[in-house]
Amino acid sequence: MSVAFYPGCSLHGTGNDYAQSAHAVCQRLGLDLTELEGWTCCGSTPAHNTSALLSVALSAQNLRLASDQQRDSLVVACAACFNRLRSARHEMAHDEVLRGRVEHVLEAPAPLDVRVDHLLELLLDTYGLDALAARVRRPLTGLKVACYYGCLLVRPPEVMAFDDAEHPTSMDRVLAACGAETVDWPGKTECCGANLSLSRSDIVVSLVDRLLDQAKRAGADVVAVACPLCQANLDVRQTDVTAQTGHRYDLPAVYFTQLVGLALGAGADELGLDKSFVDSRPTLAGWLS
Amino acid sequence: MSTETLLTPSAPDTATWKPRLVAFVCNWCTYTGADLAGTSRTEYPANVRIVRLPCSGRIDPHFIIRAFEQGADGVLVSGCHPGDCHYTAGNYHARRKFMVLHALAEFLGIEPERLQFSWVSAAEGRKWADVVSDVVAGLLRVGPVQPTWGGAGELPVRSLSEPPRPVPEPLDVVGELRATAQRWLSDCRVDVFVGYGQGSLPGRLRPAFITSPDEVDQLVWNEHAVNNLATYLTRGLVKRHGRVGLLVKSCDARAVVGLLQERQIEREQVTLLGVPCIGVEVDGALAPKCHTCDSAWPALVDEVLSAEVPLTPVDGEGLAAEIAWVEKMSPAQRRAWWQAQFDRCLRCYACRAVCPLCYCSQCIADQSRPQWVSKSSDGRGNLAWNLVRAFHLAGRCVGCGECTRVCPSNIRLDLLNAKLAQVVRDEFGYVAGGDPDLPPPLTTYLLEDHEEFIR
Amino acid sequence: MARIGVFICHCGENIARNVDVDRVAEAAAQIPGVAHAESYRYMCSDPGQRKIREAIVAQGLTGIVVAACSPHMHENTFQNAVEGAGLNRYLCEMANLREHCSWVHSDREEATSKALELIAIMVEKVKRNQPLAPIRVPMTKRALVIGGGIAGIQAALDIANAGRDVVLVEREPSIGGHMAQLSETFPTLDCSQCIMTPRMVEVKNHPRIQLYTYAEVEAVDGYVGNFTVTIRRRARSVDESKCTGCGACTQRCPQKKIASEFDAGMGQRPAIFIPFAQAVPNLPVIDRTRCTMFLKGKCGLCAKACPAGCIDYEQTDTLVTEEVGAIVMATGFDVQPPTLYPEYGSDPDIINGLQFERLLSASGPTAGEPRRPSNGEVPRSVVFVACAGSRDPARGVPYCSSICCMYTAKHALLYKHKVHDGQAYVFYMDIRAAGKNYDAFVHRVIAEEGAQYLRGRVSRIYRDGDQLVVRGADTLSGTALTIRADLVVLATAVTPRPGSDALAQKLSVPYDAFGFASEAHPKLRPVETNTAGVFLAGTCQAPRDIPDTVAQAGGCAAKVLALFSADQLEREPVVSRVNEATCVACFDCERVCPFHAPEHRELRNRAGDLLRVVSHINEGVCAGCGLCVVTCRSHSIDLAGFSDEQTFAEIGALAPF
Amino acid sequence: MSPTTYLADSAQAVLTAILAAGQRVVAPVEQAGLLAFAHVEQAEQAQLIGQTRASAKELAFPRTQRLFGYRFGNPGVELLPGEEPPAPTVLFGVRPCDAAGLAILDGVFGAEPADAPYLARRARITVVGLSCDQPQAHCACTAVGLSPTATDGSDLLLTPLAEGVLVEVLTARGAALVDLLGEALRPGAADKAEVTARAEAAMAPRALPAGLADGLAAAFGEAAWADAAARCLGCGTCAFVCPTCHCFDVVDESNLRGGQRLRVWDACQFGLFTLHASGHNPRADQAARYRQRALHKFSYYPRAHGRPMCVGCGRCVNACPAGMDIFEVAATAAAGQG
Amino acid sequence: MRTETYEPHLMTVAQVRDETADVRTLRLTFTDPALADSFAYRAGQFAFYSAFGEGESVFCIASSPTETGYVECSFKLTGKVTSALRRLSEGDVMGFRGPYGNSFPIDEMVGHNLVFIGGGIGMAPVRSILVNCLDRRSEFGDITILNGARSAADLVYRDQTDAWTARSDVRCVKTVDPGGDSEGWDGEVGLIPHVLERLAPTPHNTKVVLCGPPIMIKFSLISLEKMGFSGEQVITTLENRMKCGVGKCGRCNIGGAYVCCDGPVFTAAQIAALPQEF
Repeated sequence: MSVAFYPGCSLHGTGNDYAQSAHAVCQRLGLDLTELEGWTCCGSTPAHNTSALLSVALSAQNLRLASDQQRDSLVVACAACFNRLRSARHEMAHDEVLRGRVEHVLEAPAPLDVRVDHLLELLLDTYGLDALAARVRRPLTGLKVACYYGCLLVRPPEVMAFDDAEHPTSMDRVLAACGAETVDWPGKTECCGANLSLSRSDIVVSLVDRLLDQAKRAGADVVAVACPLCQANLDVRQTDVTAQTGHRYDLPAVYFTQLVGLALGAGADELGLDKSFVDSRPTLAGWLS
Repeated sequence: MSTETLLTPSAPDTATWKPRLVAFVCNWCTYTGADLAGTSRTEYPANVRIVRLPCSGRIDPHFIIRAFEQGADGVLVSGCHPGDCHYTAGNYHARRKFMVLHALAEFLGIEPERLQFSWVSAAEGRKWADVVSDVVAGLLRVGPVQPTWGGAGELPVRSLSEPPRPVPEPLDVVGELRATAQRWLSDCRVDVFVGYGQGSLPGRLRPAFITSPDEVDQLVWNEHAVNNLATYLTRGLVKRHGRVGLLVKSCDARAVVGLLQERQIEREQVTLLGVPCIGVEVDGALAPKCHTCDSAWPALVDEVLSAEVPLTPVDGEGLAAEIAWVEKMSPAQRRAWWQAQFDRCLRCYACRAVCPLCYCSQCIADQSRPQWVSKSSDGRGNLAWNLVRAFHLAGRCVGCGECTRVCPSNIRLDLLNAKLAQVVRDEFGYVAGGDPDLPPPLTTYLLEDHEEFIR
Repeated sequence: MARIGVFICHCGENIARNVDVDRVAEAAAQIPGVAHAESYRYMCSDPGQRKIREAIVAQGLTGIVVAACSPHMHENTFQNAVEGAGLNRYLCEMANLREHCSWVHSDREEATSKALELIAIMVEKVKRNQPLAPIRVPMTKRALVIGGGIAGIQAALDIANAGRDVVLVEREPSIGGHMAQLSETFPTLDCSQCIMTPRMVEVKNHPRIQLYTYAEVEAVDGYVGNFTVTIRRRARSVDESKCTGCGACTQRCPQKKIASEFDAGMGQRPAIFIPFAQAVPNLPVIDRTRCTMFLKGKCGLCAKACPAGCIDYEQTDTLVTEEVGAIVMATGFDVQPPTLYPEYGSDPDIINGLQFERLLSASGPTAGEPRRPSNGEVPRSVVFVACAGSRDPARGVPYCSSICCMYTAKHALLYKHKVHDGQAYVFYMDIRAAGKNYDAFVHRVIAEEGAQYLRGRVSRIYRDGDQLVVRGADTLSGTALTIRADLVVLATAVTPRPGSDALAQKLSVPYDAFGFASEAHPKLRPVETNTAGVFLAGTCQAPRDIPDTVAQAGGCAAKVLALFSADQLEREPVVSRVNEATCVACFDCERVCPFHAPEHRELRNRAGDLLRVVSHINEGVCAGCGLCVVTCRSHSIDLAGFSDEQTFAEIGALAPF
Repeated sequence: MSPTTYLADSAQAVLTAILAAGQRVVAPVEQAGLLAFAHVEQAEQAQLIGQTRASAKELAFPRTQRLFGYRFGNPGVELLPGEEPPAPTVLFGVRPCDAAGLAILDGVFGAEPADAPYLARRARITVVGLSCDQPQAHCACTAVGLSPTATDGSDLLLTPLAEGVLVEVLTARGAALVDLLGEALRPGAADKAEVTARAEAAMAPRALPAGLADGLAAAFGEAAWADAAARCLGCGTCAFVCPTCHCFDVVDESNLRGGQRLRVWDACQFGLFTLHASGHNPRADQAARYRQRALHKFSYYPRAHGRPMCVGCGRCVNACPAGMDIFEVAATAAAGQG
Repeated sequence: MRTETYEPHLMTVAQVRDETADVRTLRLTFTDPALADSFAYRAGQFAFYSAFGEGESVFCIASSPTETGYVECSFKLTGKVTSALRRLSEGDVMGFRGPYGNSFPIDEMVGHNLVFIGGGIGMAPVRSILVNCLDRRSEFGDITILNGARSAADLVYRDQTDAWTARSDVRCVKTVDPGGDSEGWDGEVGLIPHVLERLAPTPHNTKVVLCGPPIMIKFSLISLEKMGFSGEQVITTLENRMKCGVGKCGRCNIGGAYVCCDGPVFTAAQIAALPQEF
């Protein structure tokens, strides 16, 4: 199987620690994570708020590229891009009229031959947990992780078909394979406020407050995420939470890839652990040596 | 020299042609589903004619062949969804038969549009209408059946199979063979020993029936020992003589397995003498079946002749290569290729006579109520006969290749048989002639049998 | 040629609107073999049927084609009419001009020519029809009822009270089923055990009922009127003939902390136990999987305690065979465990409705006082969640479990009655209260008892300290809710009893994707199955409440009794027959037949020497599917009514499109 | 009176001339690895070496032949004509054994009451025989009184010489064909005895014992037939490749509209061949059926017509799936009697 | 000689009579009146009867040449064609081709005493020659008729048998196999050879016409021989499967004799000389 990596805008920007750690992990596992040549925006929020066709067509264009480059699958790390790409594929497969319009725009057949996989799925299904566990150098034994999936990975379930939409365990299983102890907590798929971060930061603060509270109560040392925006909200907004509510958590929000990378033996710099507001390095010190 | 026939529909006038679709449906689900389409006033094309049968398990592949003979452009077969069968399992059994039929039709170059399968429940009036519309649309796409096949241009008559291989020196087992036969007959372990004797033409062997220990010197063994002697087990041998001693190659032994499985012989009636075989000769070269044979040693035998068997690697693709070659043709070419084959059929039934698994006391080709297979040795009758023969051997043929060896018209029956054996192996995980205690694959089913070909 | 009569129905305007019936009649008269063709406004009316009868007599017709509606609608009608004129009823066929033609094709020209062809097809078929006579088979007028819950008990009593013997088989050590576990029943709030126990006793004492408890149906052979049933009586390890049910043994048992099945895990029992106080029979049974004697080979305390000496550790399962003529399947239901949704977590204080019944029952582990399993305290706040698994095609089951709305309302009410200051919340999707007085009951619970009904789903439940946090939505107010609760009761989905699918296979009864046994017709034959002589009562067929179950069980009894009212059984003669002359005895027919109809028949000459063994189809068992016919390579089997020759003739008529 | 013999360059040249004269020609061609009689349009298509797998009888006695048709009315039945015989045809390159086979069939079908459908086809066939210079291992024409250059049944017979080919004109139909060929043929004569002798010498020695017809008749009741026929599997190959076998079945094929009555080949080795509707079968086992075949060819027919109903082509021996050899069986059976 | 050897004449079914549950007699008239006038046959000859769409069957002509204007056949339900023939009703059209074969040597029978023995459907050819002889009654000596069947229900031509019994110039007996009699049976009970021995016809100057199933023929011949009849005095018919009627299709031969051309009528002496394969 031949895959191409779709980074999306975030991973080339604010979330480049996600990209960095994803590459570090894949390199250590021997997985080829070559970027899709000539990728463009997935359509993301701006497009699908303006034109349904545009939002699908942008994703379709990337799938088209993958198809042209003889890729079987497009691997995505960003939850939002993943959501867009998979939705677009789903819509084209189920709406003949839309497919026709997209084909008209693309001037090519709809690229339904390319799958869209999340990085987690790549590790779980393609690589396999047993194989992953076998590569672990520094088991994360004793590290309590609250896996946070957010909304976009799993919803809407009939489109995303990713894990159990209400009670996903993919990330838990991946991190458990790395030796971490994942905690059962109620916040897994709650909303972080997403891009209301800019327009209604009060909402984001209250949501993040609750998430951090729940994670803390469940005994988590870190929160693991799979989305650049989630990471940003959970990380950056902690100071606002403290300011507005007086609650202080100091709970690092890290990408799951950073934890996996850690277990595989990668160093803090290689994983971009220095990039977050709430420094995770003290918490993770035991595994960083 | 085919006969013009009044019954073959004349070439359709393409201007006025409307597809003729015959639907064989079960009474409980699809027929009722079609009723529901009626009560819901769901419009669909008028090209379909329904033949009602109790169950999809009652839909005989011969009905489908017959419908095409009678000028249908397409056939739709429809029953209850898995699990819904009024008779609990009729559709599961039917599904296996349809799977084989579907593969056979495709292999013969019948366009997939012409033979369609669906599950339509009593509640799916809408689906019935959709399926009919869709199938009719498909027929409009492929157009009328051409009354005489062809139009595919020049076709090679010989396939591009693997190059002929030389026949290895036969193993020297004659002495031990004669001694064993003599011992069995002297000890009254068997009443007749069936092996090979010298034929009347140079370089030919033929079956020999030895009833006295004094006659064992008639027995010989070499690369010309082609006949599958297991065939004689169901041809009155036991009745005439009693206990039979039979010389079997590994392919022959597989046929014995089939006969045991289908309860045509009792194990204790037959004493099997296995002969290690490294290949027999057909048409001056190693028989195609031997290219892929992976065992010189027959299974199931009571005794086996000793010989040092040279290692012969199984590296050939044998018939698989030729099947792939046929499958590479376009459907129209395939159809024309097979048409040319079947046109040559004389209906001598030598294929049936030599087949160890064709043991019916009255073959359906010889039955007249109804006339399953047209007696006429023209396109229709020959097509039906060759399809029926192949279908009846699906999951049963052990690949001894005798039918093809004896065909006076060189029809590639072995390709049909081998193709269906492939289907049965790939779809049902079954290889004929292995375990006598397994049920034949078309008499059983699995809930999870594939049904991608069914709408 | 044959003399076929063709009768074309206008069906008022239903057919005549899109089919030119006059032209069809005219053209049908030209079909070879048709001696008479006419059309009429309503063929199924009395005058229409009279036309058929008169034509048969006047024209000497040998076969009839009625071109009208679906045979599923009126085949019987016209077969009767034909029979009335002295012609065998199986010489009548129907061409479906309405459902399959006039109603689905609006082009009058096309519909008319199709109509004519549909008629031609049936004319060709009916020419080959053979007169058939109904098949008569003898009958054992004794019924088997499988399952001793309310459905089985009701069916057994109804049949036995009508004077027929009944064999009742129950898998558990006692009859009573789920109804015996319930506290009070909606909407009348009668005490479930008070109305159930007398029936159980009646069963035990009924002279016509043979009761086997702690027993299972092992095998079913035969066919309607003539079933042979093998029943496995599991070893109780207690000699039933001597035991008085004093209970001394159960008190001495050292194992006391086994979760009680009867109490749905809310209470405990010893390894030798009587399931509950009112059990019928009131006999102990040793749970060999938990008994120290069986696990470690020593103990024997119960044997020492037993004054009658009836503990028998060596007892083995026994097989008994019963001959019966009809079978009622009443295997009942289960409810899903309260752990279906992982986001609800698994917490001792999250229980299902059946467990709550036991907490509410006066005979239950808390003597009817609702208490939290985690700490035994009385819950001050209880959240009830309806549709916890039901009507959720994605993660649960798609169907409605039918009883949850009502029992949840009852639970809320009973809880409020017992904990006056407690708060009951009910999350629901919508309220289905279609039974008699049901809606009023729910209204009473909401309006008078103060249960707080919240229309919405619960998204998550998690423990916070001593309490559970229930998060959900109230879709009427559009708000997200967070409720702190002491106890959560999930109305989990009703599912068939485990093992009922295996039993259905033994009985050759189809079942749906969820394991509910399938009735023969959803409207008109709701208690029959497609296997003649096997009937369905209660929740093994679909979720339903007690009154419906009792009514259906009564219906089963009526069907059984009607079956038994004749001395011989008449069956449709659409059965397979073997041509013994050409049968080669491969017995592939035997391998494929879902009903075990093919038998081995020995052919002997006059001297009695065995010539051959051939297949023989038992007409009493054959359901007429025709699977054997298609499987038979030598075509030595044919199916009456749908013979190969008939079908070939139909196909032959397809040509002149 | 035209000459009775001509010379030509080669058989191929004669064929070229026949085609050039606008005649429809059926000749041996290679199909799917075997020789078969088929329509040819160019002389090069014809393969004039060896023996066809099936005999030449099919053109006159096709595998399937419509005797007549009918259309159903209501009431009544309308009869429709039988097959239109094919256009006049030159059957070219027929070996002497096959040509002799046609002569035997002519006798059978021509005997009163004559068989109209056969005669209608046969009347349109001109047989151009081709002497055999390379006999096969299974050839046995000399055993039945024929030779590799026999003229029986041919209208013209071509015999390849060391150089060129001898053309014998044997019938008026042959002469009529010669008239169309112009300069391809030169009047002339040659002795074919040497050709005959060379071909006969190349044949495996096979002979039938004297008095075979009577010997076989006397052996009718012998139990040895069961042993002799033990190998026979009861297929129709021998009959269907035989130039003289002429058994047939008559069947109807029909649908709602009408149908046709067909004549199709049948074979005496099939168990159903003589089966009565009552279930009784006069030839109940393969031994009886094989005996019928042997006796029909070598006893019943010779006693009535003075020659065996066999032309010695050996096809049945060659094609038999089980290695049956009718010459061997017949000779053994007759000898066993003596 | 017809040019189309195998093409049948079209006939109209003029009458349908059920002889037994499975034996039916059809009376056929020519649709072409010219043919009706020219058509001639002799007792003992047979013909092919077509059910169009299903095929042809062979039966003897059961009517007598003296019964003009129609031909009759009687047949037993055995298979595809006979079932199709049974579907015919009066006025329907079927096919007929014939007559074929030799015939009973009526001229040689003149002046002799005659014994007619028919078993089951074998009574059909007997009836043809019998009626022929009865219509020329004065040319023959004593006439004895024995019509036998397995059971009373299987006895064919029952009304005619009763009419022959009523005649004073013939001796007519009907019999059924032991156990085959039913209530109201007024004939003999016994196997045909036994009843024949009880009737004890004289062999002197007598010809016997004997038709029926092979087993009955076999034992009747033994009885006749015992009574002093020679093979030349006994005339019977053979049946074999046939498809053409004209000696081509190759299946009806017994040794060198073709039943369709050399038969179907043979004397017992002729049959004894044939290979025993029938």
